[in-house]
Amino acid sequence: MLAFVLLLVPAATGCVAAALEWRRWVGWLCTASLGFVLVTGVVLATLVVHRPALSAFSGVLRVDALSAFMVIVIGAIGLLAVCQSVRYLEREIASGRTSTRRATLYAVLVQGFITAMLLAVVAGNVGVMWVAVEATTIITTFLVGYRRTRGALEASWKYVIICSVGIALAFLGTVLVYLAALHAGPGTHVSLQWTSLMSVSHHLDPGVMRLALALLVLGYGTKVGLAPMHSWLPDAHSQAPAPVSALMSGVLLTVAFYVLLRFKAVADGALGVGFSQMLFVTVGLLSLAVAASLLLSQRDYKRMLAYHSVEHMGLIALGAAAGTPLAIAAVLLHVLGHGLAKAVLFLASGEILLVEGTTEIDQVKALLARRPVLGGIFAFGLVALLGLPPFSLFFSELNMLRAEVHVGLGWVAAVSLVLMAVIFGSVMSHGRHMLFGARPDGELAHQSPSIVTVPLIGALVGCGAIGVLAWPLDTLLRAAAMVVVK
Amino acid sequence: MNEVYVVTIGMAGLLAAILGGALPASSRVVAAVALTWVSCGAAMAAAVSVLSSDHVISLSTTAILPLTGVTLVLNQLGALFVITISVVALASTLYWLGYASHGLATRSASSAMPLFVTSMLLVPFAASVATFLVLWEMMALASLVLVLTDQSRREAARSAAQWYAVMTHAGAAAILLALVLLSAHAGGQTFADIETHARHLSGAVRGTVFVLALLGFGSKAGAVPLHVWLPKAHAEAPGPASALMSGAMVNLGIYGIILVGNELLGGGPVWWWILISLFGVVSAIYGALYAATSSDLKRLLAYSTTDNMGLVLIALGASGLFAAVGRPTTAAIAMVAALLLLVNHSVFKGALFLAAGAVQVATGTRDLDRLGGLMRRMPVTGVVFFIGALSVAALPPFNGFVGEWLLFQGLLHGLPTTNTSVVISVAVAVAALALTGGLTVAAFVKATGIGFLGRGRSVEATEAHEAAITMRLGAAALAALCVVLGLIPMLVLPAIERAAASAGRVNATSATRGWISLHLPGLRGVLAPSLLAGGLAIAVLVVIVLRRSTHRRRHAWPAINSVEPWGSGRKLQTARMQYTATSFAEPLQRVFDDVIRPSRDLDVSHLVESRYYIERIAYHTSNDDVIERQFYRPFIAGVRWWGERARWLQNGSVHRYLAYGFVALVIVLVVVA
Amino acid sequence: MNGATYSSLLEIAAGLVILCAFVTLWRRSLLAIVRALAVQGIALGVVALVLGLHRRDVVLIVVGCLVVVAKGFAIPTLVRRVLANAPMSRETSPLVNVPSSLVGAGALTFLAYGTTRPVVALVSTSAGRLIPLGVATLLIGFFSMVVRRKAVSQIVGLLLVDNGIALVAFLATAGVPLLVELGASLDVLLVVVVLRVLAVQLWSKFAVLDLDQLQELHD
Amino acid sequence: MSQVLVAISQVAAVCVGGPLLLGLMRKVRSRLEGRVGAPIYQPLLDLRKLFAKQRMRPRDSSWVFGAGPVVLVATVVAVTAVSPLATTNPPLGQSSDFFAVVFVLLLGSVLLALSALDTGTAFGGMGSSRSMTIGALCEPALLVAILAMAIAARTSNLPALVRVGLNHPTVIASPARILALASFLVVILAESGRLPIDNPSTHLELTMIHEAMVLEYAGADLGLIILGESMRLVFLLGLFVNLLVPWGVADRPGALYFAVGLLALVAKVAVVGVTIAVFEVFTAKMRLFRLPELLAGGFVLALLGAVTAVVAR
Repeated sequence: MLAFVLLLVPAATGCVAAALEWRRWVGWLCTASLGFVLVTGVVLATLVVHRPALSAFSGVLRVDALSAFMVIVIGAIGLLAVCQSVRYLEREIASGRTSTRRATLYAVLVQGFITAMLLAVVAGNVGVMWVAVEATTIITTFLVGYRRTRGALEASWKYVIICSVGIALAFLGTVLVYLAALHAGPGTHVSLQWTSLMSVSHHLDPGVMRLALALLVLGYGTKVGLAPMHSWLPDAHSQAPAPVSALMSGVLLTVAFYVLLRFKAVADGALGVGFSQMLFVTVGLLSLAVAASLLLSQRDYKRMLAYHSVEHMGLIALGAAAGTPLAIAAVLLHVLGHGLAKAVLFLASGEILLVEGTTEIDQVKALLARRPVLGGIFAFGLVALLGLPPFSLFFSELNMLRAEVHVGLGWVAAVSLVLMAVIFGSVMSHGRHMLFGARPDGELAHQSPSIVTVPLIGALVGCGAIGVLAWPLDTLLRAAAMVVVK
Repeated sequence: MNEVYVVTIGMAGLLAAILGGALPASSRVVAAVALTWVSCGAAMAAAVSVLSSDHVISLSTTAILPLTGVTLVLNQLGALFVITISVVALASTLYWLGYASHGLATRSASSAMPLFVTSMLLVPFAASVATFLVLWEMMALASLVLVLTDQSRREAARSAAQWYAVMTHAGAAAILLALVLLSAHAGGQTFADIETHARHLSGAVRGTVFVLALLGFGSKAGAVPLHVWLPKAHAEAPGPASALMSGAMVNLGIYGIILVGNELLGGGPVWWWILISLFGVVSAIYGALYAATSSDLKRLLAYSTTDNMGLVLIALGASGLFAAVGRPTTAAIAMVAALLLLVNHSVFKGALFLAAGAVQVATGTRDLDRLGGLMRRMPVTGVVFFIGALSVAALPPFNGFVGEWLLFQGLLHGLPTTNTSVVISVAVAVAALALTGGLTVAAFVKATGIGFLGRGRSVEATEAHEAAITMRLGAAALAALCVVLGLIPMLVLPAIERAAASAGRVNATSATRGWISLHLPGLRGVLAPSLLAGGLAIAVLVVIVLRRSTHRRRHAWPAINSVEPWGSGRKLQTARMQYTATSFAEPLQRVFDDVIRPSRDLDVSHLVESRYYIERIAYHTSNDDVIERQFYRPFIAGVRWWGERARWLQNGSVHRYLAYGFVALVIVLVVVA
Repeated sequence: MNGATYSSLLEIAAGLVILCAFVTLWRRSLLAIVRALAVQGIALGVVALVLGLHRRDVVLIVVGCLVVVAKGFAIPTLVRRVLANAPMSRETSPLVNVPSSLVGAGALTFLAYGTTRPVVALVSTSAGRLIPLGVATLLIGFFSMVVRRKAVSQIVGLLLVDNGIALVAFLATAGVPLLVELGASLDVLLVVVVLRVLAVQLWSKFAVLDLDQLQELHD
Repeated sequence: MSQVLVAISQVAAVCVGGPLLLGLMRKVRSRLEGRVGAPIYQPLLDLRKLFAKQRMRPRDSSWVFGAGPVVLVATVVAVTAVSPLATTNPPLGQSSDFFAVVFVLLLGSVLLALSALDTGTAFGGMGSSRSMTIGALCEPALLVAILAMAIAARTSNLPALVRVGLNHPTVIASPARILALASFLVVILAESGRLPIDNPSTHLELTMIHEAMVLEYAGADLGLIILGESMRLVFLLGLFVNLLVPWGVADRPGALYFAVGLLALVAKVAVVGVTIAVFEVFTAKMRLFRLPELLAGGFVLALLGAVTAVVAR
């Protein structure tokens, strides 16, 4: 029941926001609903971490440790993004770029977006998961195009076209899984329930499952941003309003990956780990290579962050390829760490765009000297994203690599390290151009408003804290990993 | 008791970093320094207790670091490094108190400095893969922040930081892969697990791990050709930070090689050690050559670090080589020599960088061609540099000499062997040692002579003022240690022998004997540094007395007369007529022209009226790093080229994007079905 | 309904689906393409109806009726309204010319037959043998999205993909559970709405007709 | 006590012998050039005169300028006291290490080079630069030569090296030792500024090496430098001859043996000195930039020596 309430609250908040005109307190109401999501996530996690999954509506909604973890991820990053939306909308309204009506639309859409993502992670039925993921595509299309500039419309066109095709392929994959389950043998109760798929996974037809998994990886991979279907990502992430980019990059990608993880568990039962390993290694390395190549001469810092997402999705794909409990736990830690760091960076870059008026790397100079706090946040965010301690991405990367070597994917680890070094070099060089340098004479150091800086610093501290302290996440991560690893 | 030490180190360091970042400018440096000292003190106490007993300090918990937990163990080898690092850190942070007012009191610097020191202190404690890598990366990150101190004013600092960051990251990636390979095959990620399993690994895996570790740690130690970041970063970092980097951080590169090669893998075949020696030989000669021809004071010191680490690598390689061919005694001597060289290097290079930092603060430049005459303007700093220079040139009675002597003895006594590869490597090593020695002497005569003696070559140099008292104290403490260790190396030798014994399979605890003189049991080699110095001192006294006594009291003129030097008949002698660092190095540069390949540029502009009259001649010569120019730059250009080409992938056409998906789908269908 | 009638009706309807896919590649007039899409939607609904009648599955019959309404009338009408708002009438110069496209589509059909063998083998009913047609429709739809320049053509291509998958779903599993089916159909409908809105806005605000003009965002 | 006497008498012998050797070599040269030349003891008289004169120092120099000559002489004195010149059992003979001796002498050279730079003149810098270049190139040859000799004796202890020659004459005749000593000789000539490396009597700017360094010295300081340089030459030649023909060196305690050893040393050094002087008459100074070739030759000789030493065992 809690899972239903979890869905109900953001949905209801969205309805309330729709009924009311946009006002500041509506924004805070939306923030509060995300706070509720986060708290509920934590409660759910404590409820299911050592106990069997909760389910509601005859299994349509089902919460196990993995779902609970994803709810926490959505709650944490959603809270950050929604609270920054308040400032974003106020600035937009103040500058006349948007009206209160459209602001209301924005608030409603964001709540709908959150609800759809929550539905995707608490759904017990893979078909419902698919519907929810597709729903996120539709909702975010409007959010990507929210600014209604030519670029924003272009980005949303590409986004919706490419993702719809991808998600359609994922639907075909789901159909094939269903087909395989129908023929899994007499006496089995057939449904698209994930648990029932898992229970028959050893009897699924391997030929069909191979096809199905490949289509699912390709299809959901589109939403995850895995190469070769990543191409919508830099456009959409760079054109969307910063809080939306933060949500998309920080959570949406990994929600889709969550669905893939579930399917991988089913397919591994039918095929053994070899096939999924091959698939995930291929897309993972391809994503890393694409991200490394395109980061080298990147000119736009928001696109840089977007390609960075492609890189990290590639990394978690490689981690999933390893597939050991340690690897999956590390993948999940990476999901959270990457989400926080990427959200912080997108929100910070939104602020930079606001004050500098450009997204060109070349046009932004000496941020550390001119805007010490904002520049510092951006710098630390990059440090976190590049996988340096004390931020949690370092530990998740380390453990993913360990797991990869452990299962005999040493060469994959080596290649990914090389590509990561290339990425490190190029991001370092872009960051150098943006952050370092002298303040022009006569210009004073600007202070960014604390409504922006405090939550972002808080998120960075959180990202560092989950990197340093094992408690309390460790147990949850291991429990969640055991859900999809047998 | 164990926990107390470790927790104190960590907590004091963390608190120092937090206070350094949080307190107002007036008090943050003092607080950070005080707490860093607490950290250093605890580390030294822990190290001493480990070295004076057979116990190790260990602490492990799963409450910190997700998915892995922390394992800290301090053995004798680590303890030696901890002590060395603490000493350099104590002196450097004392120095920092005075240096802070010169732009090193910012929040980021005050926070990064304690963090840097603490993470360095803890690296030798690390006893699991995750712990080690975390501390390693923290160390790199903190030092990177320190290199960036001057970023807003100097493009060179930014560029240095980038080189440093990228090279360090690449090195860390190699280390990570090496350690992860080991841990994956050993089943556990603590070093104890690895140690027990590593012996049963296949030769190929062991070799891969070793080479990766050598590359990764070698880059940190500044081994050629992975050294390019070092002359940039060490030169650009502010005084105390560069002293810490050169005096303490590079040690950890060597520590890593010993850790993986000797401790975790437990030694290996001959080719490993020949590879190390080769690295060492190339680094030593290359570093010495560039030190001899460099005209930037801190760059010179940095290249000299490469050179010294080369010697250490030669010694390490020799030790492993001798152990591999079954000569444990000489192996032990070589290992002791390696560690002694390392300890000595920390002390004198720390002193030199602190002195150089003081010069930079006083004159605002590091360019030797603009310095001069500082011995009179900055007497304490001058003497510190002088002592440091003689130490690094391995001249008795200073500490550098003892290490080189020990290395020479080790090589000499390892030579009579039938193994051809050993003979060749040792002969090459001695030749490199010798060539390096000569070049280092030339380099430091240049640095001292041009930088501190003669007349000031710029206004800044002639108006320089001696550094603050804490800066002088910090630098002088290390210089004094140079002398003490030069006279009584036995102060540290027992500790070094214990460390060497714990590092290798060799029993090094009796490699050297004696208090006044240094015996090598089983070998005919004795050195009595303090007697040597005593004799020298007596001789100096005698000569001075002799010189005094010849001056007859009945003369009306004073014993010594200060005059204008002879100027070939010219009346006026200006400071510009002096030899510069560039001209000093010119003959050497000419000799090694083929290696250094300096770029020379002669620019003659004639008077407009007549071609026969020359208006001005400009001569530029620059000896930027030939390896950087010939290998790194083309490589970077290649990567850049690829980056430009790759933009084609994402040209904005939605058709192309869909085609990626379509082709992928077709491939999937064909391959999978 | 006896077996022979059932099979032939099914084959005719499925054949019509793929035929319409070919027609969309063959015709240049956008109006004709949309009309082909409508016919395809009806044929798809007929497939569901026939299957439902054969199996006496009321849910499936209802779904079939819904499909006829939605894919045969509602969605094509929506697409046609794009054409009414923006002056694009012909797919003048596709990236791959029409004859080559048709040859390509033929090759894709062969590919579909080749790659769906495990699925066909598993289903082993008369309906199952028609699954490759669904996959072929999907591939042709995807292909036309890659090579067609007009926004409407891309929408149609996307709907072809969707129809192909729906055909596979009906033939292989007699439809996924109703909840999922409804959700999926609603999503498709919404995607079309979204695309329509975007296409109209692109034209009315920025005069974008050809998708080639959408190259502002690139690296 | 006797050890102290040994030390003092060795130092005294070198101290007096240095200037005398200079005088002898000049005399030989003069005679061969058909001049009478100054008496052999003339350098001693010169020294006496210099010590009585006032010392001068350039205006901007520091304490290093004054320290240079002192350390130069002190280093030679220190190593002379402990080296096996007249006896194989010098004081502290156990720790009289070849390697250490070389580095102590190097300390003197370095201090001299530094004091040359301290003058703040172009000449000082020029001499210092050139002498350090030569020094840097000499050192490899020297160290490898030591290595070659030490391999055979299994030690780098100087008395032991000399003694090994006494006890096993074949060691001396071994190619290793001969090659190493040849290399050593080249180094001695280079280090002490003799022809063909440097012309000790030139004052032409372009060719000066050593003289350029000491241009600013006067009085007692100049005296110390001349004394120190000559002592170093004698010391190095003394080592050289004892390694080449050790016979005559006192191998057992006793004043008589020591006296004989001392005499033998004087004789041997004189012979070598005369030979060098004769050689110098017929030799021209090499160009500075051809010196590396000569020194590289010395290095190769030493390396060959080291390799043969290993192979021979």
